[in-house]
Amino acid sequence: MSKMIYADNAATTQVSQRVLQKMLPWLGQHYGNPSSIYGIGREARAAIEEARSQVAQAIGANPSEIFFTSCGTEADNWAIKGLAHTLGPKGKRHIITSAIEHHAVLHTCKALEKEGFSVTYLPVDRYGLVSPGDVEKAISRETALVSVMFANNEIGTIQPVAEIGAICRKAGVPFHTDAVQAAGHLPIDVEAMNIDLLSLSAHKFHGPKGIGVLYIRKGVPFPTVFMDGGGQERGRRAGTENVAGIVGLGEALTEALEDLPEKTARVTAMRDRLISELTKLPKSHLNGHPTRRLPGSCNISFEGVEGESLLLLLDNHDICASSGSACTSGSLDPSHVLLAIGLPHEIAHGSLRLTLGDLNTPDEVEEIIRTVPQVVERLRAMSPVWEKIKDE
Amino acid sequence: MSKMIYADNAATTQVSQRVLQKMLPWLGQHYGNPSSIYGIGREARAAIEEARSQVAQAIGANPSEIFFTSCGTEADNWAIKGLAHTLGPKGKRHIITSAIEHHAVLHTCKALEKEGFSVTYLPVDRYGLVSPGDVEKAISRETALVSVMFANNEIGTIQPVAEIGAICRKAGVPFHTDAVQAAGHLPIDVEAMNIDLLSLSAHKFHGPKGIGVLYIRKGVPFPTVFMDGGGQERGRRAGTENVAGIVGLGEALTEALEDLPEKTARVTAMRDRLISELTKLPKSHLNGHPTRRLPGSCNISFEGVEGESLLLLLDNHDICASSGSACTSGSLDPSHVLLAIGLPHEIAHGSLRLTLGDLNTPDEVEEIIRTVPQVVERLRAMSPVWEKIKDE
Amino acid sequence: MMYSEKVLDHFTNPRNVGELPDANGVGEVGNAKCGDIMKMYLKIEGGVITDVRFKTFGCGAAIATSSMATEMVKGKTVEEALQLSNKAVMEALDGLPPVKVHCSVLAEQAVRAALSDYYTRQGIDPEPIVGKIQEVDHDHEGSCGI
Amino acid sequence: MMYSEKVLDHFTNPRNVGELPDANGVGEVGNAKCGDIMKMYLKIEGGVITDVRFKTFGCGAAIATSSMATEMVKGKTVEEALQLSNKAVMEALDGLPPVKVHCSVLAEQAVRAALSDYYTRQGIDPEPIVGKIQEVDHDHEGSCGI
Ligand SMILES: Cc1ncc(COP(=O)(O)O)c(C=O)c1O
Ligand SMILES: Cc1ncc(COP(=O)(O)O)c(C=O)c1O
Repeated sequence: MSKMIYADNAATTQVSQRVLQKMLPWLGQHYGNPSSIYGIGREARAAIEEARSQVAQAIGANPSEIFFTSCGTEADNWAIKGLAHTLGPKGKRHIITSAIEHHAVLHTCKALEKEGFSVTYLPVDRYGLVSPGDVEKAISRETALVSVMFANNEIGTIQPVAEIGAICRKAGVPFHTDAVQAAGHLPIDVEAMNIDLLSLSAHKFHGPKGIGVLYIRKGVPFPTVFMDGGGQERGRRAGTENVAGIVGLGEALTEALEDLPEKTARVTAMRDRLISELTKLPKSHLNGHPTRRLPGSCNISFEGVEGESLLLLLDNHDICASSGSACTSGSLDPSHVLLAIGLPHEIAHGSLRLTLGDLNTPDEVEEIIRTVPQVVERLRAMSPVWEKIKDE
Repeated sequence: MSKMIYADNAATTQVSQRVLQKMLPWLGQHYGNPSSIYGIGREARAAIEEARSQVAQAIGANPSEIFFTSCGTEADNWAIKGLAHTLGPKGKRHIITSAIEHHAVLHTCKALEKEGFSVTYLPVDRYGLVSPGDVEKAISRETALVSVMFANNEIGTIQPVAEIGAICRKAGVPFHTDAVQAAGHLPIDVEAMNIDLLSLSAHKFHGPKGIGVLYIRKGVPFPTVFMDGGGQERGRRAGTENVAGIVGLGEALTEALEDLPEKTARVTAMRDRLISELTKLPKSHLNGHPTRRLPGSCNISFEGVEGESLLLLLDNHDICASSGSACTSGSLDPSHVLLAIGLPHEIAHGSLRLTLGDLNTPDEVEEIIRTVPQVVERLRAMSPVWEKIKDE
Repeated sequence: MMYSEKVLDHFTNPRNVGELPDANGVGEVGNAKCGDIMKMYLKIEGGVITDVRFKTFGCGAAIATSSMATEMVKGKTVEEALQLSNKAVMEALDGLPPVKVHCSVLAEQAVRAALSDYYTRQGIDPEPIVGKIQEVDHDHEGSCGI
Repeated sequence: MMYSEKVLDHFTNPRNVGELPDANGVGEVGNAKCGDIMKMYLKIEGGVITDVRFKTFGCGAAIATSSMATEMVKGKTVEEALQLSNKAVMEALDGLPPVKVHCSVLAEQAVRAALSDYYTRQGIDPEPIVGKIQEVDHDHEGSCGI
């Protein structure tokens, strides 16, 4: 496994050594329940509060505005269902989101549609950008919230979050952003960006899986409780706290933001080389915005090949990557994101997502640049589709 | 901390070494996302499926009936809200539960009451037992589900789960049991006991915090999805899987059930000695059933003292315990469980919960037996309440 | 919920705990149902509190605030003791968790109840001086909110 | 979703991949929108399939089932080839994940489409023999369910 090249950092990341070391005591001798009054309980409570402060500081919030959840998905569910249920009874039964959200947002909105809420799915342009003007036009007196993701997990496009935040603030509509792909990778300031609710998930920035955060600005209508039960998280999110996970999240976010400009520059350079080399292949296209994209995110369609088989062959070369082909997920339709930016189905099926992180090296990038064309050519050679389009 | 005596195993338990060792690779090199197609993704998927089989085997279920959640609380929320939302639209808008459930169940039921569901909170006798006859009488054609806990977290009373299960089966009403305190400590067989849904949580049996399970019998109406999003857990519970937690849960449950009769005998003997010695103190009473109780669970009220101060003094003696006094939780009312079994408020405030586990030793028990009376006497000496009642 | 070092110290080593047989002002406040009863004994000579004791049934904060209150009134004149506020007790303890603030109110009330008893014993109507005290109620059915 | 060793082998080393210039039965099924197109070339001599090739655009299972299907019909009579079922292809591959079963159906259909073409070239109406084949459709707008 030593020579494995991991280029799927948008799917998940490796827990950093520093984070793991900080977590271990809480999986060992320091096992107290944070609600307990005695020593090892109080210690656990203090560790959680330290992590809460770390998160608050990372996004410019107050610790009392940070709530730990079990993942990014839970944060999204809580924010959107919670606000809908708080404001729905007050006649606000309309939600605005975008067509390219993660399923944690889209399927949550679908569930609310079944409850009678109406949802506007804003279109995006061919780069995957939501237009702030569209948000403004969509807002009505019935709008309970706007939820637009910070950056897209498939194509990496970074939304004009601050502009959308300003519009929502002016309209008095709470603004939620799914920052699961952005947190730890892009600077976030909930004040400057007028963000009212924000979701993040530790495993996307070298923290553990199964722990997330919902930031809820003081003063915005509070989302109804999603997880009912004990008094944890000041009575807002029940369940015995995942202490090790929380400690890991706090440390991972802190570590991720250290030297961020340096890391960003390094990762961006690798990404840009990947993009410029791989798009040299005939009939290949970059998906997403050429510059307003996540530092590590590269998504390219290769006409005439299908994504899953591309991934399997890359796996044979010890390269871990992902695709917008739905084959991997079992559905037969390709990614809703690629369709939303206007790709025809057959091209969407042939997309390759390579997402780099700060642990990747230029050598690995060169290896990817050598391997991908071989693999694409091999599949094209056996593709009846390529046979037809290659000379078009 | 070496001499600390941990007697709060109902609050949480230490992760076992064997469990931690099995978890570590999944926090290290084996960090793949289980949805990914390449090697480290497939490995993670296989590890999850192994854990699913472990859980299934432990409770006599099929792996396809096991769904991982972020904690016991989530399992309870999903089971109860989910079934209510599946069956409510079919005219079944009534829920039966008991007065002594954990808040994860009670507050979930309260939330459903706000949505218009009606809830029957069955009373319990002075030992904390629900009467199966009461369940039978409470069932109507509108009943969507019955939820009665397997064993109580405060007083340890074990419910007649199989009898209740049989009644629900006959009536065709789904039966959910919160087995968070029972799993890993009592034999559970969902077939023999006619259990349709069951919640459990790893940190109560030497697994990690922040991971639980909901068992859902094949064929019972499926609870609506609680966590909407990606296709994880066969589309039923979204969110990137907490692989390390899931692996830890499976291993912990397996380990807990190894040599269970031997461990139960050992823990029960320690518990019984604790009970017989501590109830020798004047005006002290055992709470819960004398024999139908969790092996490690001891709950005693000492009149004239208040629980939190008892805990703090015990903490000064390095003994970790818990209490039914609400002071610890910030509310001013004592535990709803102690009130439900008929304790007057002032006596309920003076209850001490000591919950032993298989890591406790007879020496520790003797130390507790030496210390508790000292501490009780010290508090009674300064108690204006004791002054009045001591000679009654 | 976390207690300050000071609270834990006063809880673990409470000052002036016990009874005072020759007390000439005794007050008891709180409610067993709510889990807190404080009884305060004052010995007042020439308008000065020369000795003080307390007994408390209650949580750590209840014991610590009682203890701190006794320290704060000992050696003080009756007029000074009447100025004792729950805020001052809390500050002297380096704060209390929000859910425990009511304990400091109880401690203030216990001192006032004892002073009230002292005035009554002197044949003076305490109410204009001390204000109304919520008497201890061992069987009351009301709420526990203070 | 996990592939068997056999599937991965046939995907990684597909048998009989390519075109067959002298094929006398060629069929293409599937739909680029759905992400799967299979093209099957048969050379049939004296009622026996003496050579076979395929080209596939599709996922791992699509390639593996095509490859397996070519192996299973090679050397067989036309009648035997007509008996090839998707189940047999699946079993030969030690199973497929449930979401990939449609690929084995597609492989079966590809063989039938090629046989259908063979009959047509012989001047025989294929439908009574082969049944109806869903032709390849590069621009269809319908659903991808098979
Ligand atoms: C009976 C019971 N149910 C539910 C829970 C909740 O479990 P968790 O803390 O894992 O959410 C607990 C313990 O906290 C419990 O004792
Ligand atoms: C944009 C986005 N939102 C939400 C999620 C869900 O996060 P989690 O898997 O932690 O629930 C993900 C990743 O899976 C994501 O990329």
